[in-house]
Amino acid sequence: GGEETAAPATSAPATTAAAPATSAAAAGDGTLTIGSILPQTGDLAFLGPPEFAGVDLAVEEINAAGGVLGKPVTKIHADSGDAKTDIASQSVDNLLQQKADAIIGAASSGVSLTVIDKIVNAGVVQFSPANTSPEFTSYNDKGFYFRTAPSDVLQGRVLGDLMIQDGGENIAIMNRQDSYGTGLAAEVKKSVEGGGGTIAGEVAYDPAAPDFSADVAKIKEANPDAIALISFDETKKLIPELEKQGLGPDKVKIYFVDGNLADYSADFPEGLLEGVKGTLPGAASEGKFKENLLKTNPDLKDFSYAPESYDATVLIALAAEAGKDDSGTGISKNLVAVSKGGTKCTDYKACLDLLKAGTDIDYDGVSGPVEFSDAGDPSEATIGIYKYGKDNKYTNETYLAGKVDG
Amino acid sequence: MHAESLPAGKAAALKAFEGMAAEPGVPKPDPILVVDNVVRRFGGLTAVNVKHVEIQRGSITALIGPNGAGKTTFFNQLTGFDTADEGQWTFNGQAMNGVSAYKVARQGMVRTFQLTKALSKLTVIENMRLGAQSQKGENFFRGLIPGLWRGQEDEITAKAEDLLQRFKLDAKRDDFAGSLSGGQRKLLEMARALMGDPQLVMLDEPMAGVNPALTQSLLGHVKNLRELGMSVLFVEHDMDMVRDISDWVIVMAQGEVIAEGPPDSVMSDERVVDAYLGAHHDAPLSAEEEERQLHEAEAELDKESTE
Amino acid sequence: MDWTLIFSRAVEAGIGSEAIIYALAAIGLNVQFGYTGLLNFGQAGFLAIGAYAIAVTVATFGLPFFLGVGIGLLLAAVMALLLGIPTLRLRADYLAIVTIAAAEIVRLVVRSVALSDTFGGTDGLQAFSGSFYDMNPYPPGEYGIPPIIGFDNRSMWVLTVGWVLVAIASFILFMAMKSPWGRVLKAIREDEDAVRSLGKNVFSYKMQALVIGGVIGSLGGFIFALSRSAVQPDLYSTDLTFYAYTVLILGGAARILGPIVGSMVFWLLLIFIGTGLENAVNSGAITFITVNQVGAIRLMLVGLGLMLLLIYRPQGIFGDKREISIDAR
Amino acid sequence: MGGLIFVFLAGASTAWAAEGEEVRGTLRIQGQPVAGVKITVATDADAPVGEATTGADGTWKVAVDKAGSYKVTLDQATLPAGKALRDPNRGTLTVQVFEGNARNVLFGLVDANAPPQGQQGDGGGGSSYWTRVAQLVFEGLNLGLIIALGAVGLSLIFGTTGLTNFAHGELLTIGAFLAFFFNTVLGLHLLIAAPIALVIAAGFGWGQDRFFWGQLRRRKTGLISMMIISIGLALFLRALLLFLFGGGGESYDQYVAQAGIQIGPISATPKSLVAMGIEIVVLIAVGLALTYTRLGKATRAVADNPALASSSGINVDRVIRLVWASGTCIAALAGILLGTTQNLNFQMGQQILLLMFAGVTLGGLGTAFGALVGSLVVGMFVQVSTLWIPPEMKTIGALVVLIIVLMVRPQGILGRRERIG
Amino acid sequence: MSAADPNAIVDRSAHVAAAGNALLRCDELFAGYLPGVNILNGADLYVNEGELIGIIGPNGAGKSTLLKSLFGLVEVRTGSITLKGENITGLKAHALVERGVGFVPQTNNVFPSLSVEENLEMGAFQAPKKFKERFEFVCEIFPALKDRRKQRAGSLSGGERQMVAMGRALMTEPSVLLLDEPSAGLSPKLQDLVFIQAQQINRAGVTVIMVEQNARRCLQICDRGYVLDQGRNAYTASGKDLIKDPKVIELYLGTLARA
Ligand SMILES: Nc1ncnc2c1ncn2[C@@H]1O[C@H](COP(=O)(O)OP(=O)(O)OP(=O)(O)O)[C@@H](O)[C@H]1O
Ligand SMILES: Nc1ncnc2c1ncn2[C@@H]1O[C@H](COP(=O)(O)OP(=O)(O)OP(=O)(O)O)[C@@H](O)[C@H]1O
Ligand SMILES: [Mg+2]
Ligand SMILES: [Mg+2]
Repeated sequence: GGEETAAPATSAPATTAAAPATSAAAAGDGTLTIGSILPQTGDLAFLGPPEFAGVDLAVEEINAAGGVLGKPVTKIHADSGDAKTDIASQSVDNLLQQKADAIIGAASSGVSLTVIDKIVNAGVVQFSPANTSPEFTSYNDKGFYFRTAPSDVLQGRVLGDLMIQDGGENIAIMNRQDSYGTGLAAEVKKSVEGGGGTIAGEVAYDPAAPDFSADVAKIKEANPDAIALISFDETKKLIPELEKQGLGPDKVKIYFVDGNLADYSADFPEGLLEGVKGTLPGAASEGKFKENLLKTNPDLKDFSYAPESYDATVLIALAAEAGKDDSGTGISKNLVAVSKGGTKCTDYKACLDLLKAGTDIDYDGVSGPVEFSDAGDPSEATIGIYKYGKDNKYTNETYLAGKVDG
Repeated sequence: MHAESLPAGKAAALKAFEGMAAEPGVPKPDPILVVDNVVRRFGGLTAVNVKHVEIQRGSITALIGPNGAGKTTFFNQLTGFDTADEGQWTFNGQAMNGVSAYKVARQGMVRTFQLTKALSKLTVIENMRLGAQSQKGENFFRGLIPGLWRGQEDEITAKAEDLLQRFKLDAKRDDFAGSLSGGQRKLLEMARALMGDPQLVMLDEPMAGVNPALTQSLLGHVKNLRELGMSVLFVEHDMDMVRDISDWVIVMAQGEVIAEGPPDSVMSDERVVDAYLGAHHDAPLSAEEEERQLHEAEAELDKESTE
Repeated sequence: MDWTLIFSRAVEAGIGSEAIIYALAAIGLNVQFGYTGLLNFGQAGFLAIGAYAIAVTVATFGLPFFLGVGIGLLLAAVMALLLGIPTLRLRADYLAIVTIAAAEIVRLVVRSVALSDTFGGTDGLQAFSGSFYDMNPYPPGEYGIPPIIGFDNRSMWVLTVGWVLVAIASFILFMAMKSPWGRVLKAIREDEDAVRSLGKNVFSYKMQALVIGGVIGSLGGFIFALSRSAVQPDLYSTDLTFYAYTVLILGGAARILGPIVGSMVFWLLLIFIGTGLENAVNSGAITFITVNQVGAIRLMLVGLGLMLLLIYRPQGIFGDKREISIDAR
Repeated sequence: MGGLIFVFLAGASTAWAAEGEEVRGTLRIQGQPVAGVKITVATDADAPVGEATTGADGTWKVAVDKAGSYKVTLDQATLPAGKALRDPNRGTLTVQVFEGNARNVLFGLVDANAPPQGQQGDGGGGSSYWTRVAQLVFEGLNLGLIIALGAVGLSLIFGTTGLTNFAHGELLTIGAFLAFFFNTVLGLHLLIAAPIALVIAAGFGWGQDRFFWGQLRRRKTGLISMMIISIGLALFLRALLLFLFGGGGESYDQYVAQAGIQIGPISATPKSLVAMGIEIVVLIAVGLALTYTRLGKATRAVADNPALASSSGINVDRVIRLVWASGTCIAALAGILLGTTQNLNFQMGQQILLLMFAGVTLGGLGTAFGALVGSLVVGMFVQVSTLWIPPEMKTIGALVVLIIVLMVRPQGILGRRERIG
Repeated sequence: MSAADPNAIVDRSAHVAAAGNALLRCDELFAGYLPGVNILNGADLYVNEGELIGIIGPNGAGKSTLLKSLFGLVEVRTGSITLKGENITGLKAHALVERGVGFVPQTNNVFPSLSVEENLEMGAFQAPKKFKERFEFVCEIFPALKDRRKQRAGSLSGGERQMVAMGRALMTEPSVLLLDEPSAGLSPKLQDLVFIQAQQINRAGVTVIMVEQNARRCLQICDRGYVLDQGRNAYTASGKDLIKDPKVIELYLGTLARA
């Protein structure tokens, strides 16, 4: 994040509201209760399964390692719906009622913004694995909002530079018309233009549109030599449309981002995506972590935000353990500390042992090094660069770890 | 019937029409409605094409004509429910073309519909109350303070109940209008139109489907309107009724006014008989006479079909 | 399974801000649809206008809160006028589609990238409810009847203001619908031409209904925005209108208490089903579905519940069965 | 803005592996490297940092000693003859370099001899604009036909039963997923799966009326209540599809991502041409059947007045059931075609429901031909309006047209005014 | 209309006895629209083959309701209807059309969005082959329809609609014809025609049940007449007798036509 989004003049939404209900938050009830509001329904329903799996896996491992403060962690899953329904607000009420100490979610920045006040005013930690909007950096969250989500700034900059490096002169950006899409698109644009490239066309499309031919036609008119496709699941509609209008991956360089970097082997004919590149924040989620996730939910196809969800859960547990306090206030006070500055550890068990021995720890997770800025944003992240093969699956080319100074 | 036994209104009306030429477009001494060159076309069909017509104030005027002659369409033009292609007309000396329907009604020209429009989910009495003009409580803000309109409402209700009684609908007072029978709806609609104390009442086939015994008692009521100084213009196919109550008859065919005059002279007009009345035109009938005519007509038809 | 939780959540939702928001939206619809027969399917647009008026006035332009309220009411009335001029001549079912279209236009405009400096794009706006909560007379703490009902002081303030608004709106409508004014509206619902023939300015009455309903809807928008301390464009999509209709029909159209009770019952049931199911899965009482399917199943149950309610009580809770049977085809 | 530092991670081997801060790039023109061009780098304060000359492969790099903002200048005099900067004003770029990180810089070159705006066409070259217009008109037709196909069923059902069916979008989705089930899960070819799906959809439509809507009519449920019930049903069906098939997008096994073929200025996929053909045939067939066959007239009669239709000897229930069956079948066809040209998703039907309603309304409620005309207008405006408004707002175009047309013709394009009196 | 003198209600047993096995008979019908409110309160009716029956009565007496219940358009609560000995209570209207019954409703009796010709075609729905021939026949009776065969019925004048409605019922060549106020809204000339037609059709062997407010005319031509009041038969007798009954005249017929 950064200071580019200055806090609004009247930044305090609830300056006078009581600080977190002190009675509830005083010391916690001894059991760490982690709630989640992640999409089970709605536009982002496809993101739900990996995120839930990430949380589940983490809780499983935490409890296997002896839980938090000697007690197993309780998890409560709830639906966030999408921004069209007001389900999230309901779910939050539910979770608060069930004395959740921390809530993981939501996936969509828009949804998070509708519930953030409710959560932080209740003295509960909100921890999103997927919010990327810069809004949260400066949001008056009373110190209760955190995220492991990759920053738009980082990914956008890497992607823009990558496109320049590959010789993209006339670059077009197609992005979802939502906070994720527009935010990331802005960063990519900044990066491309800063490196001497030209943005030939920019199209923000409505993800709910019945078809994207007009959007692609507009891109086509701009005659780009590279296209950054900032989208989610609509990619499955966009790629065929691009192909149809003669802008397929064989003719134009196409770049994916974290929202659509997925395994398309079942969706597209062989070779279609060959050569497409993409960026994905987070360290390798391949290997063991993926295997473990699949054990938790064998149906998983995509793994987007699973590492972030996993890390969020582990961090919350560690923070509670570090402060010997499972209340929201306790967790919020210790989250920054366990994320940086200390002995590095990469799994809960190891970290727990260090904590028990009184050592200051620095948790490095599966999504990256995870170091929180004071605003609760990750100040360090790993961005991977991937490339699709003939089989429409992506493989890693390289990883880069970047640091954002508060 | 003797002249001196006539009620004042009827006498006045008869006097007004006395000696008037029975020809289309004839000027009246005190017209309430004057119509000039009203034309309405539907595609290729000219449904209404009225050159000049005047309606005498304080009289009961019948508008007759074959089915599809354009009577209802003519009503629609005059009352602002449809826009005429050409023409102008004045009501009480005021130009009325292009005036919207509700203003026409406020001016005192109230119509009923041939195909009834009962307000189904309002009770009969509410239907009636609705008919009253310039109600204080029909303004949103004044409506919020019952004190402002209670008094008027009571008057309206009393008047409505009185009318309902006369129209034999008092038993249905608190039923939904939607549950009335076809004839009852006609009655309700007519009674409702009278709630507004109109100057000119325009009735489109008011008695079609109404039980004859009731028709008869209603005729008295219509006649009474004339005594109260209202003018009545009505469309009707029931010649007995036309003969009984109308002071003047206007005949339309194919959109044009083809004849005008007192009932008896119009009904003996050859063209009217041809176009409209058919065999059934001599009046009044005795039961035997009626039967005889029926047989005649039948025989004629038999003959035609055997030819 | 935690039955206390389930009941408590259901009861809270039944009297909570959701119930207020939908009650206000449905009261507006009741004026328009229930009494006047205007099939306004764009109520979400009016709520959006109310919500965004406060948010934009305060968050974007830094102007006082009450000015936002005033602007909201004014804009809702203006929107009703604008919408009414072209549409009130239309048949009811045409009106429905046009109003959906208008509400969608409002939503698409406030969420557009081009205007995101003003409206905040898809993220919407936050940080505008400070002055509202500054007026909160409740000191911090928990209020309610433990263990079933418990609200914090912020919620209490929203609820107080909200229910007072509901009560005021309902009382005004109660008086208005008893008056001859209300009679004209009901008559228009049945047959406009007949009403016109009786000398009533039908257009003006319909417009009044549209404006009043819209303004009441915008009150719902205020509560929506303030209770969440955020506005978000997609919350004001057609689904909101649909649910508001459901609430109205559930309670009984053309009944003063219909929308209020409808809204309370709707939310009570919705949350009861939702929380119950969620709790059952989370607590392991139900094992054959996974968390990922809970949302879907809950929506299925909501849909099913909605259908069953209307099938077995088509006139709603307060409706009159006789009225329903008059116009059945 | 915080500084961004990239740290080299193990395993990386590409050009990304930067040991220190540097500015670098590759000079190319139409993919061919350009050698021998001088590039200088200076600090923000114009203190020279270093310079480089592009190599045979076009690459150059200049190391800088710390993160910060640098001015990178291409010496235009050293460019080979006939080559020039595309934008001569951009001979000097200010770039941000971050700690431990290389920054790629690009200078766009053109053939100076080539006509200006030649190959790029980014100056709004006329021909590419008109290509786009043509493409959009084609897409408008394409979308309009799909909407029309969905709308015809909607209009038929509305026409005969008076039901505003908000669950109609889900009928499209169900059709698409039925075909998906046979195609992807059971492995039948789409050309076999689709007809099976259509038959099942027709049966589903029939059953829906037989066991659901018909029962409601019998109970004399009001039309508004039925409309709300349809909202409930839509919710239910959508959630059911989410439950069964998940939230992600799916596609059929065949005809995925076909490459476009060029027809004049228009690029189209063969499958969408075939789909449009099917749509046109079905629409015309439905229209003719409604106008000229006895059963078609009977549906209109039932629409007008069910009691009278019954009195004329028409089995009203059977006609309505038939309408449901065929309406659902047509909707399913629309769904399948939408699925082949777009993608399958549990919300796909809902996403075009508003457009279908707009089409039906625009054309004139209850007239099947009106639905066709209205839908084409809607489809056309959705696509063509993107010439003037951002695509994200493209539905606004269609909706505004809807409002404007209804202002002029309150009964819709093909609707007819009712007689008063 | 005030309640008919209960004593005037015909002796049921005599009526039932007379009914015998009439072509169409209904016994003690109770029917209505709203739950709990009966419009028909035990109406009886029988028609012998080839008879022309007239039903008169005040507005709201239930005449239309009676016809509609006979025709399966209103739910019969108790009582039975038999046609040619077959119990047809509760049968749907279209099933009755199959059995040769035709019906002209009082209101909403055309399909507004269909053309005149299509309206008539719907009348011949179950016998499409006969359409041409019957169409000619109907056009002969109502020549006005022939000119307007392509016009939408919704835009027809009231009388023209009535013609279409009559014409539609005549398309089926029914063996029993139920007419609900067929002459309403027609010009005197056409009214004559309707009554003559009704009589002619009847002479051709069709059983006709006619509800009329043009009561005098109706009773003149019918074999037997029923006076319905408040959902029950108040009087029944031959048409000629009814027309002369002073009580019937006072309560139902009025004296206008012979002022
Ligand atoms: N909206 C319309 N479109 C087309 N033709 C119409 C329309 N309205 C009326 N007509 C035609 O205009 C002519 C006049 O109709 P109108 O209803 O005025 O007749 P009328 O004199 O009232 O007849 P009736 O006595 O049968 O009620 C009729 O032939 C009718 O078919
Ligand atoms: N659709 C309906 N819903 C409720 N009640 C009805 C309905 N139709 C008729 N009624 C009631 O049934 C009673 C009888 O109506 P019906 O139409 O049978 O009378 P009718 O004898 O035909 O009168 P008319 O001569 O006026 O046509 C009426 O008083 C009316 O209250
Ligand atoms: Mg760390
Ligand atoms: Mg009747």
